[in-house]
Amino acid sequence: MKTIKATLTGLSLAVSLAATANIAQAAEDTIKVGVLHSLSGTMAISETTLKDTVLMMIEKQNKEGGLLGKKLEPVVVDPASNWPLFAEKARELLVKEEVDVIFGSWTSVSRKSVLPVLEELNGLMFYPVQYEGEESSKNVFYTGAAPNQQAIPAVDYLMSEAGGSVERFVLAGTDYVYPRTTNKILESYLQSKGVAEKDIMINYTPFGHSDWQTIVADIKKFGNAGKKTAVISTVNGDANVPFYKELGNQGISAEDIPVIAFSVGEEELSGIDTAPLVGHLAAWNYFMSAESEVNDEFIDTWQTFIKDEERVTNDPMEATYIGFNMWAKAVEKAGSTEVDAVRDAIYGVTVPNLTGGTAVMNTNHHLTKPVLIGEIQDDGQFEIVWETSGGVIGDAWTDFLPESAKIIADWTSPVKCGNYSLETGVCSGQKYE
Amino acid sequence: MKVLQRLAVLVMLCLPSLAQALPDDLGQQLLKGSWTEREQLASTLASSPDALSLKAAQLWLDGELFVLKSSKQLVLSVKEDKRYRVTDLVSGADLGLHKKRAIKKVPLNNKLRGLLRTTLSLQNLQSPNKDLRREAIENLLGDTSAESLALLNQVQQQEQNTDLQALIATGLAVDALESGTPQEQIKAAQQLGDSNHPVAAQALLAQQANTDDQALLAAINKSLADIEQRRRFYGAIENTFFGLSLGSVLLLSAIGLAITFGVMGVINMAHGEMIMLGAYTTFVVQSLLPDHIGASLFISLPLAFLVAGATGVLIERTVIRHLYGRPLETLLATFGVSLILQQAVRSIFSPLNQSVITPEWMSGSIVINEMLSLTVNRVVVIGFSLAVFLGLLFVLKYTRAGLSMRAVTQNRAMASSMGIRTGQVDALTFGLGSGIAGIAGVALSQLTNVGPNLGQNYIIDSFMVVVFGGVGNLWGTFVAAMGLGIVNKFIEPWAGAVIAKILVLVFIILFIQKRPRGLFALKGRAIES
Amino acid sequence: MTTKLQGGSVTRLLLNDRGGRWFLATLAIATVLVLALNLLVPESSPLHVSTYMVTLLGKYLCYGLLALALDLVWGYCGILSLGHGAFFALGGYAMGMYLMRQIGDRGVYGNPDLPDFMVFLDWQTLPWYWQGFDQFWFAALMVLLVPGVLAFLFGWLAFRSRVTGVYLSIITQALTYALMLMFFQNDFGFGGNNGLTDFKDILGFDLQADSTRAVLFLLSSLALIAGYLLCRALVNSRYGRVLVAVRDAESRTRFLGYRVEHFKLLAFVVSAMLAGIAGALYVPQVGIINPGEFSPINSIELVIWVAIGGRGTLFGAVIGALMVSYAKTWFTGAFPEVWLFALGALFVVSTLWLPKGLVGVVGPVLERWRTHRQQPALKEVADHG
Amino acid sequence: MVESTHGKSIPDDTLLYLDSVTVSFDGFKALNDLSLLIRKGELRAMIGPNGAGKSTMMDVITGKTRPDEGKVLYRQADNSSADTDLTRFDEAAVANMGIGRKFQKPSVIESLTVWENLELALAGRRSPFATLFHRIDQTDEQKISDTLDLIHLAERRDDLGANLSHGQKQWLEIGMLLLQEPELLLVDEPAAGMTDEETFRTADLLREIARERSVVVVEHDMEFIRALDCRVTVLHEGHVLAEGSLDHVQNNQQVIDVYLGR
Repeated sequence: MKTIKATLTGLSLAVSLAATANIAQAAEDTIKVGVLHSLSGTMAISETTLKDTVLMMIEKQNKEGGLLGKKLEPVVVDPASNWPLFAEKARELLVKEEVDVIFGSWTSVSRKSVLPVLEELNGLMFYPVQYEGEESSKNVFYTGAAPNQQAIPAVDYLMSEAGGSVERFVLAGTDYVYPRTTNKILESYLQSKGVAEKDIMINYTPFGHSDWQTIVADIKKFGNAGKKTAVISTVNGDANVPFYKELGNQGISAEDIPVIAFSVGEEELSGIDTAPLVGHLAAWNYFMSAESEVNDEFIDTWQTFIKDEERVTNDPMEATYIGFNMWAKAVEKAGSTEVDAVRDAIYGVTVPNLTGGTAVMNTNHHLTKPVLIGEIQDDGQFEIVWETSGGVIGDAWTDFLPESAKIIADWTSPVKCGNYSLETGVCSGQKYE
Repeated sequence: MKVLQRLAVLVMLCLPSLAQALPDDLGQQLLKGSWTEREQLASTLASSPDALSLKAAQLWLDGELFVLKSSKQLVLSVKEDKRYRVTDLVSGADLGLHKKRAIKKVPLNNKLRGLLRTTLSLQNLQSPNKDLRREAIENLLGDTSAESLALLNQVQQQEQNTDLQALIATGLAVDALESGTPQEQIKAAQQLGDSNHPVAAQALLAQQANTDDQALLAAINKSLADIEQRRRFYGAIENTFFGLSLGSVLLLSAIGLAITFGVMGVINMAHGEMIMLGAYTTFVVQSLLPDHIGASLFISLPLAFLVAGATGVLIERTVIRHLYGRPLETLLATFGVSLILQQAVRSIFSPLNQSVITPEWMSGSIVINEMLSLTVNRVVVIGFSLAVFLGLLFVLKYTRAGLSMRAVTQNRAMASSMGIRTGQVDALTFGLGSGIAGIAGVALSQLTNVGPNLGQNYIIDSFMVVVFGGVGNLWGTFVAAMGLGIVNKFIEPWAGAVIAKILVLVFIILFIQKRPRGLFALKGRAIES
Repeated sequence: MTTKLQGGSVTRLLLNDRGGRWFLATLAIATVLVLALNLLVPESSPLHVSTYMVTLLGKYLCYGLLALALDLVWGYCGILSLGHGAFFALGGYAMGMYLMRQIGDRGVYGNPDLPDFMVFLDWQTLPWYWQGFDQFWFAALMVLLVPGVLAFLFGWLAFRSRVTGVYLSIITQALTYALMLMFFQNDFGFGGNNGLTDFKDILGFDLQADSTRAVLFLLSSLALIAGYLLCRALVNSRYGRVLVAVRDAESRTRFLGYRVEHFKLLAFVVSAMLAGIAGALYVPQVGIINPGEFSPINSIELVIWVAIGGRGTLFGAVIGALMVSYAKTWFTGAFPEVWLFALGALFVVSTLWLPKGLVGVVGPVLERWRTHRQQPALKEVADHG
Repeated sequence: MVESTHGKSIPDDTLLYLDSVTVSFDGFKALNDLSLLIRKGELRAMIGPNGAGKSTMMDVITGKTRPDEGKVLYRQADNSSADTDLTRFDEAAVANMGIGRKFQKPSVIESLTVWENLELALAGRRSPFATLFHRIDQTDEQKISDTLDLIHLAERRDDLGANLSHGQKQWLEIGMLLLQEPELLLVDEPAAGMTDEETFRTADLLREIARERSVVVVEHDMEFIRALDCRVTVLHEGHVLAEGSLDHVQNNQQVIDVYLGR
C-alpha cells in the first residue's frame, strides 16, 4: 500500500521535474549539469535511481548556495537504453544544452558509445558503476569499482578462513564484456593462488536469461564433489531474480554453496523475496547498512527526497555522491567549471565516502576506496562481514592480464596518458594535444 | 573443534544435563570478538547441555539475537512501528523501546551458521521428528572422526526408519571403506555402489585415488560405474522435467496470444503487457494482504483475470474494433498500447522490479532420492499450465460463449445474420485472451522478475510458439510449447543456453519451410481462406 | 549527351510521381542548405547549423533509406519483414569492421593486428572472417554482399516453399532474433555486447572532423536519392507491376505464368542491400554498432515508420522514418520521464486516423490544390521527357 | 497412339488427357479415379453439383494441387510427339505451356488499371529481369487494344481493376486469358453474376475463341450451356457420371437422380 502511495507521489514529482527540466533552460547564468541515465527500456530499472540521486545532490548543493555563486541546473535526457542514442544525447547535452558536466551511463557499452563524443568535444563525465576496467579516458572519471576493488578482494575473502576457505569456484556471468573480463582476471588470479583448472567452472548466459534450471543443477553437481564450493556471480540485472529463485528452490543454501555477486545490491534485492537468500554475499564499496554519521544523513535525505521511507540506497548511488562532491570541490578549487581546469583541480581531491572513510581521486581517474563484503539478510539488507583495512587504489589496467599488465594510466605530466605502455613507452589510443 | 563438540554431545547423550549459566560478558565478546572467538562461543553454546545456551544459539542462528549497545546485554527485539521493543534474554525483563541503531544484531556469517546448525542438529538425533533426525545424521556423514562414528553406531541401534537406517549404513560404510580391514573395505565399496548419496561417490573416488589393492579397486570401479549409470538415468528424467517446465512457461505465455492472435488474427503486441498486468496484480494483492501470502496467489488469479481481461476489453473497444481486417494496423496500434502500458506501470510502481513472495507451499523441492528432486514451484506451474489449457479448450468447445466466439471468428457475416452480437463477442474473446495472459502473469511472477520489462521478455517467444504450432490451433500451441521446451533443454547441456536458443530459432525457421502453416495446419481448400 | 539522356530518363521516371518530385527537390535543397549553414556560416550566427544537427540529420537519412528498402518489399510486394533491421545491422557491421581495422595500432593496447576487444579476450590471431576488412573496397563489397546473400538464401527457402503472411513475418523476426543472440556472444568475434566502437577515421579522414561529418551527411542524402530513384525505376517497370500483382493476387499471378518466388526474391535481395548500405552509412555517423541493432523491436519500429508515413508510396516511408525519429529525439529530450506515453499515443492515433499514413491524408489534399496551380510546370517536365 | 493405364487408346488429336486421377483431402476424395479427354479445338462444358470436384480438377490440371494418383498428359502443338505430365510442374510452368485459367470468383489485379492488367497477361518472357527492362512495342499495344474492343472495355482502359463491375471483371479476366495466347482455356463459371445479355455475349465469345483453341467451361447455368451448344461432361463425387450432348445427359437417369438428389 505504502509503496503505491509513495510511487504515485513519485510520479507527480517525476512530471514536475520533467517540466522544470524544460522551463529552466530559459534561466540565465546557471551551471548546467547533464544527467544521462536511461529512464526507459531495459536499463531504466537501475539507472532511474541514479538520475534521482543526481537531482537530489543538485537540490542539496543549491540549498547550500550553489557553486561559485551560481545555481546548478539539471538537464535530464532519456537515452532509453539505446546505445547509439547515448552518443546522440551526449552530443545534444554538450552542444545544444552546453552542460558543464555529465553524470551518466551504467552499462559499459553505453559508456563506450559516449566516449568518442566526450573526447571530441572535450566534455566531462562521471561514471558511477563498477566496471571491467581496461580504460582510462581523459574525459571520464570512474567513481565505481575497478575489478581490483571488487573481484579480487571477494576471492581473497572466500579463500580465507572466515569465508569458509573455498577451494572450488563457479564463475557464472552474463555474456558481455564486464563478466568476461572479470572472469578472465579471476581465472588467472585463482590459478596464481594454486586453484586447479578442474576446480574452476565458467558459465555464460544471455541477457535477461530466465530459465536457470539446468545451470543451477550443474552448479549443484559441481558442488557435490566434496571440496568447499562457491559461485562468483557477474550475472547482470534482470537475470538475477530467476537465478536466485532457482537456487532457493533447488535447495542450495548459502552454507552449502555461497554465491558472491558483483552486480546485486540493495536495489536489486528490493525486487526479490530475500528469505531464501540469507547468507549469500555481495562485494561492494558501500552497503546501506554501513554505520557512519554521513551514511545516516545520506539515507535520510534520500528517503525524504524520494518521499519513500522504505527506499534503499546502493553502491552506484554512493559513487554518484562521491563523484558529485568531488566535482563540486574541484570547481570551487579551480574557480571555474571549465573542463581542463576542473580536471587539473580534481586530482588528489578527497571527499568523505559514506562508509566512514574518505575517497581520493587518483591521477588514473579512478578512486581509492574501501572494499566491503556483505551477507544478504532477510530484510533485504547486507550484513557487512568483512572489509579491507583502508582504501584500495582503483587500477585502470589490471595486472592479471598479460596485455594490460604493461599499461598504466596517469593523466599528470610527464605521462599525461590513459594507456601508457611501459614496454614501448608509447601512449596509444587517445589522440589529443 | 569438531571433536570437541562431538565429545560434548556424546557426554550429554549419556549423562543427565547439569545447569550452567551464560557468561556475563557474552554480549561483549560476541560483538567485539574476532570471528574465530565467535566460533569458539558458538560451538560451546550450541553443544552445551544447558537450555538457555541452546536457546541463545538457536536465536543467534535465526538472526534474532541482539546486543543492546549501551549495556552490552544480550536481548531480543520486536519491531513496534519505527522503534524496537527490547527484552533481556536471560531475565526476560522489558528494557523499553529503542531506535534501530541502539541495538546490534549478533554478527553471523555462513561459517558460523553452518557450525551452529550442525552442532544444534546433533541435539536432534533422538528427536521424534524423522526429518530432524535425518538432518542430524546427514551432519555425521562423511565426517570420520571416532566420535561421530560412535554416535552413528549408537543411533543405528535405536533407528527404526528404514531410509534413515540406509543413510546410517552409508555413513558407516564410508568409514569402513576408509579404515576397515580389506574385506570390510571391499564389502563397503560394494555397499556404497547402491547409495545415491553424494558422500558415497566422494568416498569411493577418494579411496580409488589412494589404494592399490586390485580387488578393492575393482569393487570401487564397479560401484562408481553403477552410481554413474543411475546418475545418467536420473539426469535424463531431470532434463525432461526441466524441458516440460520450460515448455509450460512457454505455453502459459503463449496461450493468451493463441486466442487474441491465433483465433482473432490480431497481431497483439500488447500481449506481453497483459502478462505483466497479471504479475503486478499479484504484487498488489501481496502488499495489501501481507499476512496472507499463502492465499495471495489464489486471490490474485481471479483478480488478475479481471484486471487484464478488462484492460483487454477496453483496448478492443477503443482501438482494435476499428482495425478488423487490417491485421498489420493492429500490430502498430497494439505496439503503441504496449509502450503506454509499460510507461504507465513504470510511473505508478516505479521502474524498479517489485518483490513477489513465493508462498511456503510453493517453495522447496520434492525429494525423490538423493539424485533426483523436483522443485515444487515448477511442478505447480506445469500442472497449472495444463489446467489453464484444458479449461480454455473446454470453454471454447463446450460453452455457448465459446461457440459464438468460434462462429464470429470463422464467419462474421453469417454469425451476425444468425443474431450473434459480433461486437460483444469480439470484446469478450479479446478479453478472454487478455485475461488468460493475466493469469499466466500470476504464475510467472513466481519464476521471474515483476517489472516493466516483464512483457517484453515473453512477447517474441509467445509469437514463435503460436506460429510454430499453427495459427488458430490451440493444440498446436500446446505441442509447440512443450516440444520447443524439451528440445531446448536437451540441447542446452552440450551447447549452452545461448546456442540452444539460437538452434531452436533456426529450427523454427527451417521447420516453417517444410510446413508453411505451422505444425497443425489445415490441409486442402481451407488454405485458400 | 549521356547526362542529358540520364536527365531525360530520370524525368521520365518521375513523370507521374509528383510527390516524388517534390520529395526529392526538398531533400536536395535541404541538404545543400544544411551543408551551407554548417560549413559557411560562422558558429556565432544564429543561422549556423551545428555539427550535432548535421550528424543527427545524417542518421535520420540512413533510417529513411532503411524505411525505403522496407517499403519496396512490404508496400509493393506484400512481404512484411519483421527482420529488416538485421540487414541494416549486417551492413553496419561490415563497415564497422573496416573502421575497426583502420584504428590499426592506435587501439588502447597499441596492438597493430588485433582490435582491442580481441586483445583483452587474449585472442592471438585475427579470425579468418576479419581478413580483408582492412581494404575499403572489400568492406564496401561486403556491405552489399553479406545482407544480399543472407536475403537470397533466406528468401530462396521461404518463397520457394511459399511461406507467406504472418508466418513469413515471424520467421524473419526469428532470423534477426537469432542473429542478435549470436552477435551478443563474445566468442563470436564481433565484440559481443559492446560491439564495435572507438573508430578513428575513414579512408584517412578524421571521423570527428566537421568536414568528414558533412561529407557523410551528403553521402547519406545522395544514397537516399539514388535509392529512391532505383526503387522508383523498379516499381515503374513492368517488373513493378508484377510485384503489385503478387501483392494483390499472388496465385492469379502464378496462373499468368509468373514465377512469383523469383520476383519476390529479387525485390527482397535488392531491399536487403539497400538496408545494408543504410547501415554502412549509419555506423560512421553514430560511432558505434552493437547487437542491439538486431533487436526485433527495432525492426518493428521500422515497420511503424513506414506505416505512419504511408505504405506503398516510397517517399511516404522516408517521411515516416524522419518524422518518428525526430519525434523520438525531441520527446526524449523534452519530457524524458513520460515520453513513451507520447510515442505510444502517436502510434495508436496514427493507425486509427491515418490508415493510409500521412501521405494518404496529406497527399490528396495537396494534389487537389496543386492540380490548379501546377499545370504549366507539369507540361514543362513532360516536354523534357 | 498412346496407351492409357486402362489400355484404352487415345486419339491423335488429343490435347489433354486426365488419366485416372485421384485427389483426397484428409480422407475425403475430391477426385476419384477421374479420366477425361479433351481434343484439340474442342469446346467442352462441365457440369455437376457442388463438391463434384470441378474446381479441384482445374487445380490438378494447372499444377496447383498434386494428385495422389494418376497423370495429366498434355500434348503441346509444337511437339505433338512427346506428351508432358503436367502433374510434375507448378502453376507458372503449366501456364507457360499454354494453359490459361479463369477463376470462379473474378480475380483481376485490383490496384492496376485495365490496360496494365492486360499488359501483365500479354504473352512474353516472364523472368524478373526480362520484365525489368521490358518495353512494350507497337504490335503488343495493338494486341491489347484489339482485346479491349473484344471484351468491350476500351473506354475503361485507364480505370483501376477495383472499379469494374462484376461482369466487367469477368470479361477483363477472359481478356487476360486471351492475351496469354493459350492452347487450352479453363473457364470457371464465366456467366456468374452476369445479365442475360452479357451471358449470351460471353457464350458467343467463348465459341469464337474455341475456333482456334480448346476451351473447358465449368458452369451451373443450363441456359448458358445450351448457348454454348457443345459436348457436356457431368462430374459427380470426383468422377465422370455421364458425357455427351446436353440433351443426352439431361435425359440420363443417374444425372437426374444426382441433381434431384434421389
